[in-house]
Amino acid sequence: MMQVFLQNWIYLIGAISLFGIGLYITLTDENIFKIIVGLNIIESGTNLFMIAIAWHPKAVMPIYTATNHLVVNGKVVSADPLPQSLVLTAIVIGLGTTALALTIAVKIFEKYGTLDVRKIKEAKR
Amino acid sequence: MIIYVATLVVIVVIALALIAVFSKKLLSSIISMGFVSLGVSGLFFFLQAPDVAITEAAIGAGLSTAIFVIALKKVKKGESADEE
Amino acid sequence: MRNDTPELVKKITALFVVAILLAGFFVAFKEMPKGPSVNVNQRVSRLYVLKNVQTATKLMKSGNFFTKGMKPLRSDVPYTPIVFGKSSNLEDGAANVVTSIVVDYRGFDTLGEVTVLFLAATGVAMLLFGKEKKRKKKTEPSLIMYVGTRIAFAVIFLFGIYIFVHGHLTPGGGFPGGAVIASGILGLFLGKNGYEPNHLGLKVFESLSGMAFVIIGLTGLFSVKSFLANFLPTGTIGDLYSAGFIALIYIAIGMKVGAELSAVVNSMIVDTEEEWS
Amino acid sequence: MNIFNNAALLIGVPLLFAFSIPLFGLISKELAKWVTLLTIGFNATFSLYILLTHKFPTIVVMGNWLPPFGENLYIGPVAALLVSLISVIGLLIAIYNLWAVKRGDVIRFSILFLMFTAGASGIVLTGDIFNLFIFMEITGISSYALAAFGPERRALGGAFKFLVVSSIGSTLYLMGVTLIYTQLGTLNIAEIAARINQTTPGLLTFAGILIISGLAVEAELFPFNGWVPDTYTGAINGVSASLSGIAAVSAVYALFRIAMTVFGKSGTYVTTYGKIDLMAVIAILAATTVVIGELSALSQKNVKKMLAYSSMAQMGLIAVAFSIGSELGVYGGIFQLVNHSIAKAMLFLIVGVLVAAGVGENIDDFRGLWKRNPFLALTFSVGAFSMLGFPLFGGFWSKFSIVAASVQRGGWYDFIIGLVLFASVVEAFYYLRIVAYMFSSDVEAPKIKTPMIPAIPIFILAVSIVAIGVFPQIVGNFSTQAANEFTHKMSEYVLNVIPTIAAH
Repeated sequence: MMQVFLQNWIYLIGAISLFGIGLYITLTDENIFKIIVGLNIIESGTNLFMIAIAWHPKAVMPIYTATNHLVVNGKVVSADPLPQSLVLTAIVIGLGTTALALTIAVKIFEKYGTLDVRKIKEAKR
Repeated sequence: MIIYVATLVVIVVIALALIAVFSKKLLSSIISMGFVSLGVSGLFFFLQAPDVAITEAAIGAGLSTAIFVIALKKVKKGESADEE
Repeated sequence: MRNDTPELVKKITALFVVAILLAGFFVAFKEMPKGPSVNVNQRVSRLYVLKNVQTATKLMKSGNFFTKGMKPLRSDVPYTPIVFGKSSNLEDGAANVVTSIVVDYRGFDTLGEVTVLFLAATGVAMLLFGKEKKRKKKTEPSLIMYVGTRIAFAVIFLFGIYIFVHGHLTPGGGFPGGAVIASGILGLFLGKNGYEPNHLGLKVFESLSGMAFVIIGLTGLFSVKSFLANFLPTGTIGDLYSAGFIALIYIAIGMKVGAELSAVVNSMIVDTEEEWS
Repeated sequence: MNIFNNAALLIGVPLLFAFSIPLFGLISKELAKWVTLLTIGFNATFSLYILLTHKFPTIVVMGNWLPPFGENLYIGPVAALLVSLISVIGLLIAIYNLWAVKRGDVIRFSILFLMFTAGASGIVLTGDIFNLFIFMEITGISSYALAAFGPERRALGGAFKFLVVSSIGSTLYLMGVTLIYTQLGTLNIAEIAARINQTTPGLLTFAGILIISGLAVEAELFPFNGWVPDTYTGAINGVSASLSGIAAVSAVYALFRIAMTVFGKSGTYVTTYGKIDLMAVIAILAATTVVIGELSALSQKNVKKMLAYSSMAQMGLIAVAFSIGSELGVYGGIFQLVNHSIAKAMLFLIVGVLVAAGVGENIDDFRGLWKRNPFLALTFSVGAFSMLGFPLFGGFWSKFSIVAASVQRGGWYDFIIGLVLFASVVEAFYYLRIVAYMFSSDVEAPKIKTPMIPAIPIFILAVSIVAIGVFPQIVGNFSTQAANEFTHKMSEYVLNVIPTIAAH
């Protein structure tokens, strides 16, 4: 019983908690670096969610090897490979966004001398 | 059985994310974010996605944390230069 | 959010937004197939796993829609269950199904993804563009560090190449391979103050590997009449020389990603001074 | 199903040259800008060829895998029209950039601008819901970097805000796509559109809300548009022009491709599946956007900020027009989109020329411009008249058909008549104020020379505004076909991509 509940829900709960925590920090925090950390945590949550919907308890990994059979009696038993490939894409895009955001943050620090969003807004131009 | 281990990992990951949120020091926030990525990459192994797990470990946990630390170092250098 | 919003109001608003989202997700999750009821046989990915469009077409016929009149892409291959190391002349010969989706069935996505990384590296370099500052004197890393990172770099570099050359057989591929190589180069930066990679070489390498990807795609367009189409024989599943152009593209991606990420690391590490004149 | 695979060159050629620009840059800085210009020129020529020889509707198969298996591009009347619009405006802004962008890292700026245009065309062309996300990110990442470019430090704050909001938006979009995938197991827009009634209502509603809010970030609709004023004001003028004339076009297209084709029913008035009517939600959000945008624009002293708020309001007006859901409404929306894109790009370019000549950004600085430079004053007035919908200029016809559409629809959609009139009156107030300032002659100041290169795109855009105003059928014919495609999804879009799906 417990096991079935966990199989159904634990990864989804984990993914959504990460998403919520990341969104909360992004919306409330004043420090630019913290905001980027929040974006990264949101990213992780999304990735976990997408992998979780591809999985079922009897899944095998989607790679043909000598002992790993993906198709049994004409039915596919492996984990869904499509969301996995989408997540590969999403991870790399996340890295790109993070690198650009950090660069802008460094430049902001060079020009304003602070990382605090409120102080940046107060400084006119 | 493995689901219980996964549950434990999920709880640890959420705790680390909370540390990343509420920690006052930027460095510890960044490091725990790296560990969140690492934990998530461990969960990908449980979820039968070795490709994604390797990529997340190399890119999400490794390089992205490294870039964070480099950027932080640049900012910290500027801060100490201002104080002088 | 405005500056004058009190801290508490801001936090409560954020909590409210997050709570609404969580409630919405809860509703959606209750209606979503999850855990044991996830069935890959109802999704389009089964066609990618079966690696044979004729059977796929048959499966779709027995399903409920849209098969009438649709021609299989390669009807010359009769479907037999795939046996590792023996089945040959499959529609797509990669043993790693994720790889075959990433590079072949949905290769256009991957081209876009490489472009995103390229644009991010370009943007980072553009924003940090300027004259190089003179470094302050720092403590020089010890000789052991210097020699050690150089030796480690060779090993890491080889490992990265291994990862992306075997992308169609084992977990891994161009992206982690490139990231591994970039982390080796990061080690070189840490090992010596003022380490500089060969900028011209890096730039040329970056351009050529990206162009290689597009040129492979265009070759497909002019030889098989479709952009990014496989124009090489697919071989036997499980062999190193199998899966047609997947290996070629993954090598291009690996080199591209390695070069891009090294460029990002390089432009982040080097201190620059802006000049607008 | 017509297949025209060579149209993949619309994406492939810009990519090839974007990757090779660093090599050209080794030879000379100027060469990089010219390569960008020629590549966008190729795109403009090719897309105009597709539009004018009526090659559409056609699909482009990627990787030799037919649509539900692999990815495809779809070139219908809407896509053909909007890709031509995007690449022509991109071409004109690239000509302007030849003159304007001389300092800083010009080579990388050219790469980012080229991929910005190509990514926007990709959003319009693609037929796959995840591929749309990739192109959103390509456009997004290049526009964050472009918006942060420039010597002024205010650019950075705007770019960072844009980055954060837009990344959260694209994550929400991705979540929505994944939720739909769990039930339908496919990512092809046509297949999802045909099978959308097989999903459960709660999940569909929530996925719809997530996707719409993700796309609304770049389409500048109300709760997600806090980034607009800062980003537009901070960025250099060529970038503001392209954000408003290129990115917004593709974002609105994506928003309504999803809202009408995927979530909508096929019929005269498009309503949506799920528990709440998404089109009504969009109508309310868009109406709020119009009111807020116009009122904020009214109180601005800075011309760029005023144009930014005006741009926001115009996007709201376009979204309202689409959300009426009838053929006439979509006709008006697309027409308005074309007009807005041309006029707003031109206004930003004119401000760019003026700022470079030493005139300030404030409204007071525009006093007596007619004496100082008649060409710029005249073209600015043409753009302003088109924005506020003066007869004989492009904007008149589109606003007219939006009003006609809401009369035709009736019911509570009647408020749109009032909304359009309100918007026109407020716009008249703040645009005519500038025009009046320009023609008032109480200021004596030195004359401004018109630089040759940026005068070309400004002149072309001004002429096209007047041409559309006098001969509305230039755009009108294509808009009619486009409206037909948007409202009759099963007989037009879905069948053109997957002809056999009707057997269901």
